[in-house]
Amino acid sequence: MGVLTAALGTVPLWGSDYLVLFFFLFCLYLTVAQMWNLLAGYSGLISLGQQVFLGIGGYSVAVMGNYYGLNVLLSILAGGFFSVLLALFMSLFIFRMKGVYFSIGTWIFAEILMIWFSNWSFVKYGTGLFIKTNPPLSTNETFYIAFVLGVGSVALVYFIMRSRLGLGLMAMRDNEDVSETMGVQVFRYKLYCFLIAAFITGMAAGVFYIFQVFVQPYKAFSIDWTVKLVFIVIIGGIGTIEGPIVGALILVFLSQVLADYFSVSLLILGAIAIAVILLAPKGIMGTLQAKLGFEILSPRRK
Amino acid sequence: MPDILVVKSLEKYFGHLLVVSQLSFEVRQGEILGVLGPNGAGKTTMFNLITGTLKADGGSIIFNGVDITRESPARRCRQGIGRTYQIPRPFENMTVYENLLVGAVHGAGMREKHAAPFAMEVLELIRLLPEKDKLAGGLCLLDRKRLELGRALATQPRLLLIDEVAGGLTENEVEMLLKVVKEIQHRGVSIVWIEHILMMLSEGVDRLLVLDGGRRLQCGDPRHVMNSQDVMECYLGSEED
Amino acid sequence: MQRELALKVDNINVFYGEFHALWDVSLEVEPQQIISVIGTNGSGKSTLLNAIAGLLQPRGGDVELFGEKISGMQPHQTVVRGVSLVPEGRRVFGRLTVYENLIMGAYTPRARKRRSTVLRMVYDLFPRLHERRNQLASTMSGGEQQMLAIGRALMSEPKLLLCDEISLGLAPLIIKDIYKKLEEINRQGVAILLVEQDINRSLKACQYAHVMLEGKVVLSGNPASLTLEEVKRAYFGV
Amino acid sequence: MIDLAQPIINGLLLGGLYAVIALGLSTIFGIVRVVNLAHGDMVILGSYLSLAFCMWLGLNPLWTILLVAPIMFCVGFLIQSVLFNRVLGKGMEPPLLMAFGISIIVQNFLLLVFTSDARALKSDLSMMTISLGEINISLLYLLNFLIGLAVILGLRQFFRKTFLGRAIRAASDDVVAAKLVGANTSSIYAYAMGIAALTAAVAGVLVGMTFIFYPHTGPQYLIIAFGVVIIGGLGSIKGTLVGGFILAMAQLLGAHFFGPGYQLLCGYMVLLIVLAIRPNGIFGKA
Repeated sequence: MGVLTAALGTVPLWGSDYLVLFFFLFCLYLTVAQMWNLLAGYSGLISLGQQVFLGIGGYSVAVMGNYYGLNVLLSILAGGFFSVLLALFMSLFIFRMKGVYFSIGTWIFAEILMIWFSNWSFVKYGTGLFIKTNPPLSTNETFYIAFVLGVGSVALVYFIMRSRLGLGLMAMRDNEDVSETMGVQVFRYKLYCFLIAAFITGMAAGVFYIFQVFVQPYKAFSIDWTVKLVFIVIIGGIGTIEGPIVGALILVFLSQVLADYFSVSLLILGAIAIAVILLAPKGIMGTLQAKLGFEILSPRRK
Repeated sequence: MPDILVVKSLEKYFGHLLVVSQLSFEVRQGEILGVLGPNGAGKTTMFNLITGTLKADGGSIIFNGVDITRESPARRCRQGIGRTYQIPRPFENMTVYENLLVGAVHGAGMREKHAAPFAMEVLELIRLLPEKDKLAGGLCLLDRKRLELGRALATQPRLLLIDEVAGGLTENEVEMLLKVVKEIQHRGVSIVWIEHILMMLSEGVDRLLVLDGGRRLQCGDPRHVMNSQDVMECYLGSEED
Repeated sequence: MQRELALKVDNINVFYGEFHALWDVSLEVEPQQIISVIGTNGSGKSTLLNAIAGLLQPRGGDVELFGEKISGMQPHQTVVRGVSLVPEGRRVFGRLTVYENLIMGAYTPRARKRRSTVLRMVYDLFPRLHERRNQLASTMSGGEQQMLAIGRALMSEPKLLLCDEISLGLAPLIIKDIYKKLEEINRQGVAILLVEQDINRSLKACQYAHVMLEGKVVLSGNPASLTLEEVKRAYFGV
Repeated sequence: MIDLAQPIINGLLLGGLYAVIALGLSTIFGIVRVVNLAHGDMVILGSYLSLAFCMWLGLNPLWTILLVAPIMFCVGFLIQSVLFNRVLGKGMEPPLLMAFGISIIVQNFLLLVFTSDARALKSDLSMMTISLGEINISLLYLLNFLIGLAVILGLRQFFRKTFLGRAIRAASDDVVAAKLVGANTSSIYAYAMGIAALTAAVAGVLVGMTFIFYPHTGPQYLIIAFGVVIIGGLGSIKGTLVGGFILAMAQLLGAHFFGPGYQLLCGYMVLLIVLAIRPNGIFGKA
């Protein structure tokens, strides 16, 4: 594991530009998917509105950098911060909803923000904003930030799982009602996860859009984001720490290798998703774990 | 000593159906109260109301002198109400040890450092030490029932609600569990115990509560209750035509 | 030559996951017979009926209907062969009218062809259902819903009727009425397997009884030869 | 008052279209308990099938309904029997991913075949209006409304009067009891999805005649469908109609007061308010 992490962290030193790009995307997808996994896989919150934080994160770096000349790292942090604020506000509404209604509620929030931003003169309506960072970042520098986020998100979920919160989350994942009668404060823990996921997702979005140089409401707040996250997490193995790693690798691999045949790569992705659900409903890592009984990042207590 | 649990005129509707009706009883400190009743008598619903999984539509529940009718299930557990389920519901993807840890950390509010030796102690009591690192989903029925008891115990309850431990087990296995329950009682835990095998209840319990149609039919000395006419009737059907 | 059996349950075992719900249960029902199975809740009576009807699959053992093996079949396959279950808790289609519920009872192609004839017979047996035919099933009383559940089960023209706790939650007078109807149905040539908690009622109605406890048959005999004391002991396991 | 009458009339007419869009989603949820996230894409698939027939046979788009509807019925039937039936009862995630898988396959299949160009189903109707004093009624909107109403009423009659319709209702009422009377519930579900897809086909043709569409327009209609069923309650035909009216009315009145940019926003705001007050929808069961 350590070797792989080290290899990943040093890609700019030995890899081609193409590889740097590949692993940059991998790290960011991994980060955001790991957060969706924290929600859907452990807290039972199936959010279809994670794109809301991706949009907020993207616009935060644009507005903070362009308008106020804020340092780039602080702008990224600001993206996380605003996402948490928004998540708190959203929770007033959506935490009353259950199951499907929660999922739809989060999505509607994202749609509202999409329309809001495309009608808001401050962010130049639907045309979107170019992003100028202060100071300007090289490709490698952006890669390192993404790397820190990617590794950080895995470590974060790992440490959450080793903590009191994680113990409760794992119990909730297996049976929410029973865990509540065992003293687990289900509502509060769900809220914590929602806020943590918003924070990290918001920051990852900032890095992604710095790389894209351009943020635009119809892309940033698009459901396509969440569709990708669902694929990554469920194909990889929902409720496992390793699942999103494998899933993100598959997604980035498909989209990069078949970059010239964009729609073909997505067709294949759709087919893989259906095949995985039919053949290995727990996802690739979930099924491997169940069959072979190994875990690399085990949150197990002994 | 005051009663550990006092239930007053408890009521619960499912839609328009009254499933628990004006139910009142108390559990004395340190006793085992057996609960009996035919299908649909409202026994498990009563447990769900006491633990807070269901919200009562009327009446009150006083635990240890505090009105807990509006508290969340988690809070009730922290205050000392533990329960087992009729069909064991362990956290299947967690190990036996982790299952107990959940109880100790979240239910009893211990730090994980202190919870670990306590969980080991409980493992020994329920005789599951050898299975400690097995996934709970892979346990056999007897071990699941043991875990069910152990997990509830790990929350350090002052009142333990037991929903049928004997179902589906052989006689020897039942006797083994009976011993565990007795040990739990000796630790000063009060127990409310739903069971279908009457032998267990008439031997093991201090008092017996009989429910029918969500109402209290009888409550008192087990032998006396078992021989009463209306209890027999509610099981055997009425004689008159 | 062996006498023909309507139903032969031979040493079946049923599990819910890890839970061993039925242990080597065997029983037989002859055509024209009413057989009852008595036991407390959790004793495995409903499980037995569900396994016969095909809602549950036994692990080991055989179920035969008039000599044909039906274990391993799905409910829609057993219905075609003449098994009909009146489920516990009645389970009428609440948002369908009484008439529609009965129509649904005649789901199999064979039953659909004879639908109007059988429907008339069911209405004759339960005139109340005819009176209420356009009413939503959910708005009827418990007793009426029980009649509807039985009527619906009869619509498939079963050779074997399985009844799960049909007296549960009903007033004594209504129970008496329903049991009379069952005897009438039986006289028309339908074998019946009854499952009840109510010992007295089912002992009176049947020709042979089994008592179940904890998933096993613990006592069998014809009602005349069984003493109430014996039955109670087996029933409660004291 | 007159200037309010126009958006209200349009809202009413558009509401009929919205109701048909949502009909299949609502039906499938009520019966199979699956939230078909690919529903919007099935609508758009209907639009493209119609487009293909228009180009190939030179038909008026309206007549293509007769061809598109049966094809979509088969598509729905197959999707349910081959895919969804296998993941029922395994929690919420598997059907979710399954639906996303179907959605992305449909979208990209359409992209490959039809490219990403904007398309429309052209007919003479789109220009015609009826004038009632100061109010103009678009003939196309009127047609949408009437066909929508016809589909909804037709479906209602189908569920009430036919054997299959009754069987579908019975299965949605109590699956176990339906099995016990001898129904093969898997095949009932497949028929139900076929019917849902059929309504999606009608919706697709109407949508295609009224608005421009792209291969990836599906989710837009999915969220409209969601909006309708949130207001009307999942699984209720009557609620679907009411939900369609309320949502369309909220949108058009919003556009009237705040400008066209806010049309969708106002619809969503109403949805959020409904969800905040009644987390299961106005007509939804608690």
